[in-house]
Amino acid sequence: MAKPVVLKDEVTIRFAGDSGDGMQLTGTEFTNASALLGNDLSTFPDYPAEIRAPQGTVAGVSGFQIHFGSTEVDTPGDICNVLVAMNAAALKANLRYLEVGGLIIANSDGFDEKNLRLAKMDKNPLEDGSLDKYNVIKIDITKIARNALQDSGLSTKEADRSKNMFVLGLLMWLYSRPLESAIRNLEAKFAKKPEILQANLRLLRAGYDYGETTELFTTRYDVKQAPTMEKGKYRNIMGNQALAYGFIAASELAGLPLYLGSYPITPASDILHELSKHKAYNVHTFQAEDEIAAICAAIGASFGGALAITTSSGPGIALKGEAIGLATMLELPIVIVNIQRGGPSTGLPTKTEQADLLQAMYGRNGECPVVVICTRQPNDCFDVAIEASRIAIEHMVPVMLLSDGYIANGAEPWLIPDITKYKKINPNFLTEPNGQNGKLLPYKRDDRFVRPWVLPGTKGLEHRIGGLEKQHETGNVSYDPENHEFMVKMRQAKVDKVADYIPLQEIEQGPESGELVVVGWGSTFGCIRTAIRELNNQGYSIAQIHLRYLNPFPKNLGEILKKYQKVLVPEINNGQLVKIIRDKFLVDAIPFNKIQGLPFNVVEMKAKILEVLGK
Amino acid sequence: MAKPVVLKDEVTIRFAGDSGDGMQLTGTEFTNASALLGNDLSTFPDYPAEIRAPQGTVAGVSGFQIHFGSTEVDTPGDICNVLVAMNAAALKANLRYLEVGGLIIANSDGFDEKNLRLAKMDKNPLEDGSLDKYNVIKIDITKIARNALQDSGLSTKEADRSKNMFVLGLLMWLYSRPLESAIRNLEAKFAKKPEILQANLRLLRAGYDYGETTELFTTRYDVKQAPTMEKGKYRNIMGNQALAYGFIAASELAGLPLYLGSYPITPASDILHELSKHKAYNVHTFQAEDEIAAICAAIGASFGGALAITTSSGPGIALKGEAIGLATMLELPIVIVNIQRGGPSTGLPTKTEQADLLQAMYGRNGECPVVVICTRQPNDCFDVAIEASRIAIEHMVPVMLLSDGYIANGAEPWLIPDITKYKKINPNFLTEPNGQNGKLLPYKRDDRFVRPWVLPGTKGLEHRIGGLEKQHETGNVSYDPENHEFMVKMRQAKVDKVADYIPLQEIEQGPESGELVVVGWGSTFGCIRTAIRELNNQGYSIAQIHLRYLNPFPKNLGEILKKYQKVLVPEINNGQLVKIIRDKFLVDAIPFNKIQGLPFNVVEMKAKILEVLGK
Amino acid sequence: MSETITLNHTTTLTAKDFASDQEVRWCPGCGDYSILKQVQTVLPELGIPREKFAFVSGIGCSSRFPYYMETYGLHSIHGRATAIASGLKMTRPDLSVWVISGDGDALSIGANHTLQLIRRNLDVQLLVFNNQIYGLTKGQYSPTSEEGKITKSTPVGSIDHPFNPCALVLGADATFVARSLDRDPKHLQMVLKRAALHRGTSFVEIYQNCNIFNDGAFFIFTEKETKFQKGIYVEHGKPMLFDNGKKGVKLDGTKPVVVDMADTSVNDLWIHDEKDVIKANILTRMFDDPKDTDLPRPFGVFYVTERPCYEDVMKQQIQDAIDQKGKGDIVKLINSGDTWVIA
Amino acid sequence: MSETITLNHTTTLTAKDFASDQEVRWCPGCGDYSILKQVQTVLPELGIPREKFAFVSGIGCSSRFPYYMETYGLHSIHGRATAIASGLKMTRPDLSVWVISGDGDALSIGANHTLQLIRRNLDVQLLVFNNQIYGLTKGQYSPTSEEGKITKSTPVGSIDHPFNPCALVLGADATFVARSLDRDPKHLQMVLKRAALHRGTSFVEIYQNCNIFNDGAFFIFTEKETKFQKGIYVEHGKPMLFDNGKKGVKLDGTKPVVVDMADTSVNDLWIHDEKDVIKANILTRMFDDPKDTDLPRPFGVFYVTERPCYEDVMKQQIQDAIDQKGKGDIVKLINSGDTWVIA
Ligand SMILES: Cc1ncc(C[n+]2csc(CCOP(=O)(O)OP(=O)(O)O)c2C)c(N)n1
Ligand SMILES: Cc1ncc(C[n+]2csc(CCOP(=O)(O)OP(=O)(O)O)c2C)c(N)n1
Ligand code: SF4
Ligand code: SF4
Ligand SMILES: [Mg+2]
Ligand SMILES: [Mg+2]
Repeated sequence: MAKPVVLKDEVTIRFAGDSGDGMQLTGTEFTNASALLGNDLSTFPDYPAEIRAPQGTVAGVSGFQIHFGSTEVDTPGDICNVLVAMNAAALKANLRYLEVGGLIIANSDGFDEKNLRLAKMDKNPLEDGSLDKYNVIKIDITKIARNALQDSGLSTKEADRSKNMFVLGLLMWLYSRPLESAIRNLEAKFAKKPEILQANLRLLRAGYDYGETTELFTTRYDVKQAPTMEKGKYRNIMGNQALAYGFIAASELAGLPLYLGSYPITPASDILHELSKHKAYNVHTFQAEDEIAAICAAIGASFGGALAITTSSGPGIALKGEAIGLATMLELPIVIVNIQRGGPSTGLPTKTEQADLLQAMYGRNGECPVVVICTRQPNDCFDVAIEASRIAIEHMVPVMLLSDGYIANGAEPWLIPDITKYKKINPNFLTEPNGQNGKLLPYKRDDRFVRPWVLPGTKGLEHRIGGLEKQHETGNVSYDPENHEFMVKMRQAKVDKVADYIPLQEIEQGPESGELVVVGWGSTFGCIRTAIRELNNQGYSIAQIHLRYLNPFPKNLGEILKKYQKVLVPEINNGQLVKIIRDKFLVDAIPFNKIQGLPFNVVEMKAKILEVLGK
Repeated sequence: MAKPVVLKDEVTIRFAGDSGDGMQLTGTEFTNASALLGNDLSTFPDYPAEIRAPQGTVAGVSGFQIHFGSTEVDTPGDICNVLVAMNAAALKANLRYLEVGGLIIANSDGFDEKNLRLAKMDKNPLEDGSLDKYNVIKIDITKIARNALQDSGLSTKEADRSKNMFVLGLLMWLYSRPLESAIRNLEAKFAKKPEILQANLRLLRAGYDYGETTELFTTRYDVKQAPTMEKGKYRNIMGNQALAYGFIAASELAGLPLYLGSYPITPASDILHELSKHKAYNVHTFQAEDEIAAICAAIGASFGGALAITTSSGPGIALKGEAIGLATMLELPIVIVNIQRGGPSTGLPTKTEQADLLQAMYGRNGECPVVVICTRQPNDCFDVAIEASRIAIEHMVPVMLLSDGYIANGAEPWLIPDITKYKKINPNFLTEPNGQNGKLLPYKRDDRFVRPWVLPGTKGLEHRIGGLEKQHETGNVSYDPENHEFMVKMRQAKVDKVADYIPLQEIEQGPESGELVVVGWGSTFGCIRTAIRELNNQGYSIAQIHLRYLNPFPKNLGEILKKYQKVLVPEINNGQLVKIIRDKFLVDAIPFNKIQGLPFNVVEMKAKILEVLGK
Repeated sequence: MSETITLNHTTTLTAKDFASDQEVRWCPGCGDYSILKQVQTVLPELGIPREKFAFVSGIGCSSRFPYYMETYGLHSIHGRATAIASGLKMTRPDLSVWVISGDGDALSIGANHTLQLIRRNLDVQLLVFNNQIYGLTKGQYSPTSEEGKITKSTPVGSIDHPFNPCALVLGADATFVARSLDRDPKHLQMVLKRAALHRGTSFVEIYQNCNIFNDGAFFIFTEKETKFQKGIYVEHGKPMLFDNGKKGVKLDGTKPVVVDMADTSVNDLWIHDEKDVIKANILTRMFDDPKDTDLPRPFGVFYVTERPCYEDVMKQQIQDAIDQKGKGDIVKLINSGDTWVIA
Repeated sequence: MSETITLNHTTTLTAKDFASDQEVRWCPGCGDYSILKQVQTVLPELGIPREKFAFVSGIGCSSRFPYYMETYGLHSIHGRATAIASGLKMTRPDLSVWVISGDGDALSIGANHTLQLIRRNLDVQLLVFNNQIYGLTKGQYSPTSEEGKITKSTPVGSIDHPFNPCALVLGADATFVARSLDRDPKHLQMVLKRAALHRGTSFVEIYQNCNIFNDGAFFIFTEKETKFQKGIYVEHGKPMLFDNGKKGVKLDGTKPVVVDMADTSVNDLWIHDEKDVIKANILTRMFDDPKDTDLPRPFGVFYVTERPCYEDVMKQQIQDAIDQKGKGDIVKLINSGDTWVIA
């Protein structure tokens, strides 16, 4: 007798366990299955700071949250409906994210004395009544797994390692997800280890069947396809992966080899990892000795005619400042990607933050403007990488692309774009002299103030460029005072001119004028969007603007802002965009800041908006 | 029969010649003599960009300008009254600085065919009438020098090298300066080379006598002691030298050894050179392998209990960003000195600029506030170095001290201060546990939010600090979200709190409210002051504010600014302080920018002010 | 192990006294644990008060080391520990300064500072935990990884020819060069003591197993089965014997060759001379892939020489200045040069 | 001079064709002029089209070099030329890439990139103009300045033990190591040609006189009176003779000793073998202050070996990937993994 199935609009589940418990894989496979069902969704992994913190401790807990729905889903969810806790530490670290009345699925073996001690808990919360306001289901998953695999020939250790598949199977059952995609992926993953594969599959099914057969569960749930999603072919994508794909696409659109100079750093390394897999796309990845060498090698590659990029995070970007100045002076294309993390200094390397905007704008000596753009979510990264590359190449300018740890590691369904619809990127190559009497003028500008890109190897166009101030047009070293002023203004004008080649700012939602506009950038997008949507559904009339272009701003931004009485600028920092807006437009923009290494949640966003509205 | 002497209020002389012509020495000795007479004065050397550009070319011209007066002198002068031109290139490069009707003293031998060719001049300006609007005196100084030294045993080359002394002697006569100080200094300089000394002295006198005896000069001039100058004992001082002295004084006031970690770079190297001479003051100077090592070594020295400083210019400061972040996180005292030069990138290394303010404010990853202060003129540097050290040590915070090439190389009379009147600097040393049960709390803050300085070697207070986010009070690594927000705000609050320990902003001159206030910082001081004084003398009523403290601002700054209808912010950059003021105070401050590697001059400053006033 | 060691037992500290209250957070099984233990074991024997120790590190798994030491410590930024330690030692020569670094920290981003420290010869112990991988960033190849290494950033194998760390620092005129292993506690203790007693920069390369991202990289040198065939433990003045005395190394001109002791006299063997820089060079170049060579990989102290320490000369220059000119007097300084009075 | 040189005269370029229209702005008498001239003389002999040359430099007097070459050029930032050249060469292996650097640029701020380039062995010529001083910043000591050097930043003498550049790069497994002098045009040309023909990073240290801030630093090796007594010009396969054949160097074990040829047979001399890394090491360590030693300072090509060039392997990996998987197709890539359709 099949158990009844209840339909839900949206659900948030948090899988939490020890680093070794495989919660990331569990979450990912649950995500895949949900995506294939056509749910809209958003996920967020919450890694521990240590590689392998001592087992069983709070520091060693690894979490993965998925928010999926048949409605629009913009964030991984503030609060979860279900918490899977593989041990005491996982419960301790994550209980605060669970709604009252929420479901806890606990591996009771993970609450033995040793685990309680490691989690620094005096009493067993599964026993002492402290979880009374939740719906707790205890299962000795370890025991089940060992029993199920008794005759598999695997050691206890190996058996224990597969127990996450039991959890996955159980949750798949509970939310009516088919197992096919998980099975397929496990088969691929363990192709070379048939016993492990069999053990995993066995536990996956065991979990599924467990839901069906035990009395513990009386209802199942289902979440249907999201009708709000655009039609087309989808796949899941993580932020850093999408950036990597975007750069490969950009190099193809520009007809240039791709060159990445990088040095590993959390949370940017995955771009290097991803790109290094795709050599067949004429991708050159270079793990340099440090961040300075990484960007310098990229500058060399750019001089040679490649689409050159460099990827890092805050501390590494700080090291690149001098070289970014050189690229600015050389007027060569380069994209500098900063996957922001908690700062200052080493800060909170595994946490997210948006505190490198002012560094992106001003973190160099001298008047050194670069273009700054940002991405708002994982499925936005592909396009932003292409856009950054386009601007760099077509405007001969360094472009700083800002993402953050939240976007980098988050995953979302991505409507796979039709590459043939993308505009080609046109490098400003010069192969013939552009001056009088067959002279080359490497710094002669076109009407966008852009100089030509003259590649070494081009016969007859031999020339020298460098970091000293250059004479207008000839590019020769010049100490002439007026020329210096002219060139400083020219480099600024060239960046400003990019505003003519980017879309005007659109209002995401809400009225075109009114009491309040909320202006965000980067990864706060989903949260702000959800908060405003919910409030406007309640009858408020709040506008949302979300910036992609931070330098230059879209030409109409100032105009738009002046149409609202109040401007609220939420940021995961201590107030940075708000400074630029106040300076530029002299509007009394109000900062709203959270600096906890965590994204905003919808509840606090709504609360702040209401506070600003005086409600 | 002595020639008549005419009194002048102020005079500006520009000495110009080939790099090898010794114009810097000439200028310096003229300056010394004028200073000894009690003139107020200001000087500015104008070095060529190359070490030794080809002799005779415009690129190789070296200039030295002195403005001296019996009135207040705040700038080296826009326009000179006398131009000494040792060759054609020197004339060509400097004629634009000479007033119409001004005096040219030209070494006619420097205008021979070869020199004209090297200077790329078709005709000899001394002969072709093109200098008719000036008062030109031609002297074959080379010939005079050779003749005078015929029997000296010196080679022609050596003789030629002394010819600047003839010029010095002549100008000393012309402006009625005594020769004693020059003689004394020459004697010291050439103590080990008696023949060279004799040659120099002979030519010095020859020049002096030449003025007296030839018919070329009919009048002499004199400039009397400046009564506006405060009473006391004076000496001349250059900006970088004064900074070096200031740091030595600070280390004495704090009772700490001084440690400088530095890497040579124009125009900052002279601080390293100066400090390395004063080892007897317990000064440790370390020429590191690069700027990163320089600041890191300074951080190590600070950890060990020294007054630690690091000195550089823009590109080097860019490299220090990551380490400044570390110092911010460690909350250790350090002073970072930036002698700004023309940027971006290598830019115009020998020229001046104020374009690193935003880098000072924001050039690091994460929320990373440091204190920023600046010096306005050479004789201000001593106090600013002490003030920077005091804030760093007493507030356990990195302090960025901004100077620039103009101040660094400029010289001025300096009223030698009475060191006993300076407040002691009090390091916040801790030698006993400050927590309960004998526990050390290295990040426990006092009411200024300042943590204690616990030196290695202190028994029982062993502890670890680092660049990861730290727990309040204990300083242990903490990934706790609320703690991170708390600590970010705390570090900001600590910097903001410095505002309680600095003077309120004063109005330099002009009314306390009104139509216009001109807000400057750094080396524009003298020029703005002169311009406003002259305008106010003409009946205008303009106010001047000049900032020393750029972060935090003095507490009353916002209040002051609101009392004027207009705020004008002149800067030798493309608009930086103006951005901060607009952001902070939402006043529509007007930028006024010059980006030519040169200071403002009084004429253009007055013109801009009048324009803003609508006159 | 070496007769030159003379220890100064003036304190009664024990290894435990050097353990801080912080939970050690390396992966279970990581080689760093053993190194920590050996350092904690050796320090009490040095006769230096605990508060006089300062441990400075960069960033990496290895660089978390200072947190676990009940001494003064500074966990700094990636690659810069050597520079920070330099400044500390210059102003505080009274401290016993130890730098803890990884192969990435010391030889990639920090290689310049490492080599400059070494040529300047400050009296600092520089311990490089070489696991031939970037541990903390989860497994990219490092400048000591073998060519063709498959890692996250090199899915078809790394291209770079690796540094030979001991040869590299010898090229920078190191005054103390040694190699040891996490899994040989006694040997490591001996080397650490020698390093501590050496005046000057003591460079100690420590093979360290990263069981998560590069497990077994050195097993050939650390595990019983192969350890004594593939490694040779050199001691000053002793013949170069290995494989339990069954084999030896002799020098054929400048070329080391393995000989069977069955038909060789010990007298013909290469006698290790830790004062001979050229021989030390030959030693450090016994570095081929152990699978491709019968020459064993050497462990022990390869080279020691005396050279003035930077901080001593710096201090001397300051003292000389004071002796010559008297202790600096700021009033005199600012009143120097030409002065005039306006009354 | 060396028989291994085979030049390819396919172009008819002359030295003049390599001179740009920019005024040369070094101090009159600077050693850089000669180096510029020798490079301009050698390039036409390489048979490479002019547009295929790229000169990359850092910052320093020496680093202005590219401006004077009628080739592609990049005058970059201090210490980073080697890193920039690496990226250029990786993507443009068709270019002949030359790095021009100074002792400060290459061995102080840029030392890390220098050594990493060398171990990676990109096919780049790295010319280090060693004047043992910071020229452009007007005379501070450099990492190659002798100990006790009095300069603007060290008024009572520098403390640092200097790098021995050739020994340093050998420690980083350089594949080509040579030394020459500004004042010996023929020798310099020979060395430059050898460097150009070597596949891999060619490290060439060039003693260069800075007549303004460090005049005469190398006169003992460049001026007739002492040149042949204090220097030895080594050639592969030739005995180590100097002082016009009056003296020689032989190896006593691993120790070089000077012998009088009056009572020594040429057959007993050390025969220079540029393929022997240990002997190269001994050569580079003949580096004592010429006043304190009778061992001459060697000039010439010390060491040459073959090792794959980084850019070749990089290219090969890309080609292999294409061969195995076909040329990348972005449509396939973004459509990979699990996909689903919403209709
Ligand atoms: C400026 C900067 N760049 C990069 C990083 C990221 N990072 C941290 S540790 C590390 C390398 C670790 O390798 P290693 O030094 O060998 O230490 P291990 O973890 O293996 O002990 C890197 C690249 C960083 N923290 N800072
Ligand atoms: C980041 C940075 N730091 C410092 C400088 C200043 N600087 C320019 S060249 C130079 C050293 C020059 O010495 P070297 O490399 O030996 O070249 P040389 O002038 O002697 O040829 C220095 C320190 C700079 N331009 N950039
Ligand atoms: S990742 Fe490797 S080096 Fe780092 S703690 Fe784990 S086992 Fe040790
Ligand atoms: S300062 Fe020295 S190295 Fe520089 S150009 Fe002049 S002589 Fe040459
Ligand atoms: Mg490592
Ligand atoms: Mg030099």
